[in-house]
Amino acid sequence: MTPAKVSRGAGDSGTSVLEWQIASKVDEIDAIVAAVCAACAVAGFPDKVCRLNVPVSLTEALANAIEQGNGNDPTRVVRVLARIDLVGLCVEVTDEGAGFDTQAVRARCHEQSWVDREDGRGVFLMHALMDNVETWCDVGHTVRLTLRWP
Amino acid sequence: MTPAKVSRGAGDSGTSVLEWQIASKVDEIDAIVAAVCAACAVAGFPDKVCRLNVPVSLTEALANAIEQGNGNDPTRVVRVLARIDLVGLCVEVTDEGAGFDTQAVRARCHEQSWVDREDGRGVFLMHALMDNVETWCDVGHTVRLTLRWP
Amino acid sequence: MAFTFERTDDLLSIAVDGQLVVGNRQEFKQLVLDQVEQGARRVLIDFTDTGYIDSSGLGALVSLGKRIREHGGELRLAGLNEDLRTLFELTRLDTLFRLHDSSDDAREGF
Amino acid sequence: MAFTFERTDDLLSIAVDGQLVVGNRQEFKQLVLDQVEQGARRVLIDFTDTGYIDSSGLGALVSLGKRIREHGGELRLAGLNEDLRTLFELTRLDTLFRLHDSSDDAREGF
Ligand SMILES: Nc1ncnc2c1ncn2[C@@H]1O[C@H](COP(=O)(O)OP(=O)(O)O)[C@@H](O)[C@H]1O
Ligand SMILES: Nc1ncnc2c1ncn2[C@@H]1O[C@H](COP(=O)(O)OP(=O)(O)O)[C@@H](O)[C@H]1O
Repeated sequence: MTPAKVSRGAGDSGTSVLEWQIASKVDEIDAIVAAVCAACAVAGFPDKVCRLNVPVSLTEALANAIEQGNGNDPTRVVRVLARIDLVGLCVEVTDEGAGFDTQAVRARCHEQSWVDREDGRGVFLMHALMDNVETWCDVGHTVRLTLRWP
Repeated sequence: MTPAKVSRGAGDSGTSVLEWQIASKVDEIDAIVAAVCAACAVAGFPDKVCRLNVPVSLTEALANAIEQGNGNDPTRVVRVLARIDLVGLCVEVTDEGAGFDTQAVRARCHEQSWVDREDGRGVFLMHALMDNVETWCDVGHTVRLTLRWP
Repeated sequence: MAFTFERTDDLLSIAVDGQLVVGNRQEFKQLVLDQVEQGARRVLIDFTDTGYIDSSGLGALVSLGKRIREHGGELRLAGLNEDLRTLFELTRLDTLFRLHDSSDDAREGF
Repeated sequence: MAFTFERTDDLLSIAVDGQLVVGNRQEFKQLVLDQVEQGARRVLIDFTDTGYIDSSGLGALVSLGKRIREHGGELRLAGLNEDLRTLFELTRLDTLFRLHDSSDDAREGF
């Protein structure tokens, strides 16, 4: 799936914006992730960022939006807005859910049993791999991942 | 799927290269196409090119490589190399097949019955939507699509 | 990629959300043919939310048009943006199908 | 994305080509568990050709490790590049699994 919308400012100071709307199916994740990674590579982010930080944290955000936020209901939509500008990369993932208590989730990873669990590493990894992770509820629930130029 | 390899030269004259290897399954097409389109958008190609010329012609090349070149055999590999530089976009799609008579295929679209056919528009569309389409056989069969900066 | 459809008497309206390409044209064709088997005769495909169509998708439309005509029905296409119109013109398929600006236009006199 | 596996006696070697993520971890888990049901006890996963792993993929490894131990077997991981090692370190999973440089290394004394 190509970006639903693409825009780019003129000249070298141009801001690139990519936008998608997907049905809540995990099969849709890979194409979006591949596209944002390719965009980051072409924009000049370092290889490791394009191969690790961006794909893993974006996969987490999309998987949570699809599975937790929208309950895997394919009629519910996830919106993705990726922006590359002079500051860096900013990706917003919006689902139709009511959000969650991020503090409680982050606190869990200090528990002894955390290492042995099968789930519960997604939010942790987003924070570990991005400079900034913000969440809020407005029309739906949004996670914003930010990564500044190195 | 993120690019298997990504490299970018230093500075504004940088050349971006994206590389993938995929199994011969049509499900793999979308992620590659989305990635190359996003790369073109960020590099500054016009919207119409990113939304029509690039996705359609690359989908044709990949579909032919998977279905015709590799006979939908998932153990056979298709290699994709996309390069954006000062000249423009260049994408090479390589399958494990023996190629085909491109002249004969192109001649067909002048036949009266062409409009009514269900198949046979792929090679035609690649030529119509790209500046240049080249094919050759070396280690496998390669199609190279080229689009210059407008 | 998703198809949403609505059936009223012998009128089938389908919207293509995303692409119509080699990866989903079979599913799309089957969906329409099943409806034709079940009596749909006026078939209206809405491309307002469609990104792009490849040669497989175009081929599916050609073959559906034929099958629907064989059943005494008619296929109308609507809502194609400029990009999609370019595709139909390049392949001369604009001579095979009438392209309507919107679903409402296509429904007139259908 | 593809998994290739080889079975010799109670040794199962699997290579992960592409990603191990939410979209394919179920298929991967089932493949390994089926082999464990059929007697595999030494399980070696080779990540030489793996792009990245998400939290679902890591979770699948944790759960497989547990199941294999319950059957009296052992799970070894090999061929992780620097990126993947970073992931295991961040999540402290390098304390749960021994990470071998290559499949050959992992096979020693297995
Ligand atoms: N988009 C979301 N909408 C609602 N709840 C969420 C969302 N993302 C995460 N959560 C909540 O946070 C918890 C932890 O998420 P995460 O760290 O990704 O681990 P996992 O998804 O494996 O449980 C989830 O179990 C869920 O309760
Ligand atoms: N990569 C390829 N390897 C072998 N043959 C090919 C390849 N690409 C195209 N062809 C041949 O060219 C013909 C026309 O291709 P195309 O114009 O894409 O239409 P279609 O694929 O719908 O038949 C194919 O039917 C096939 O015989």
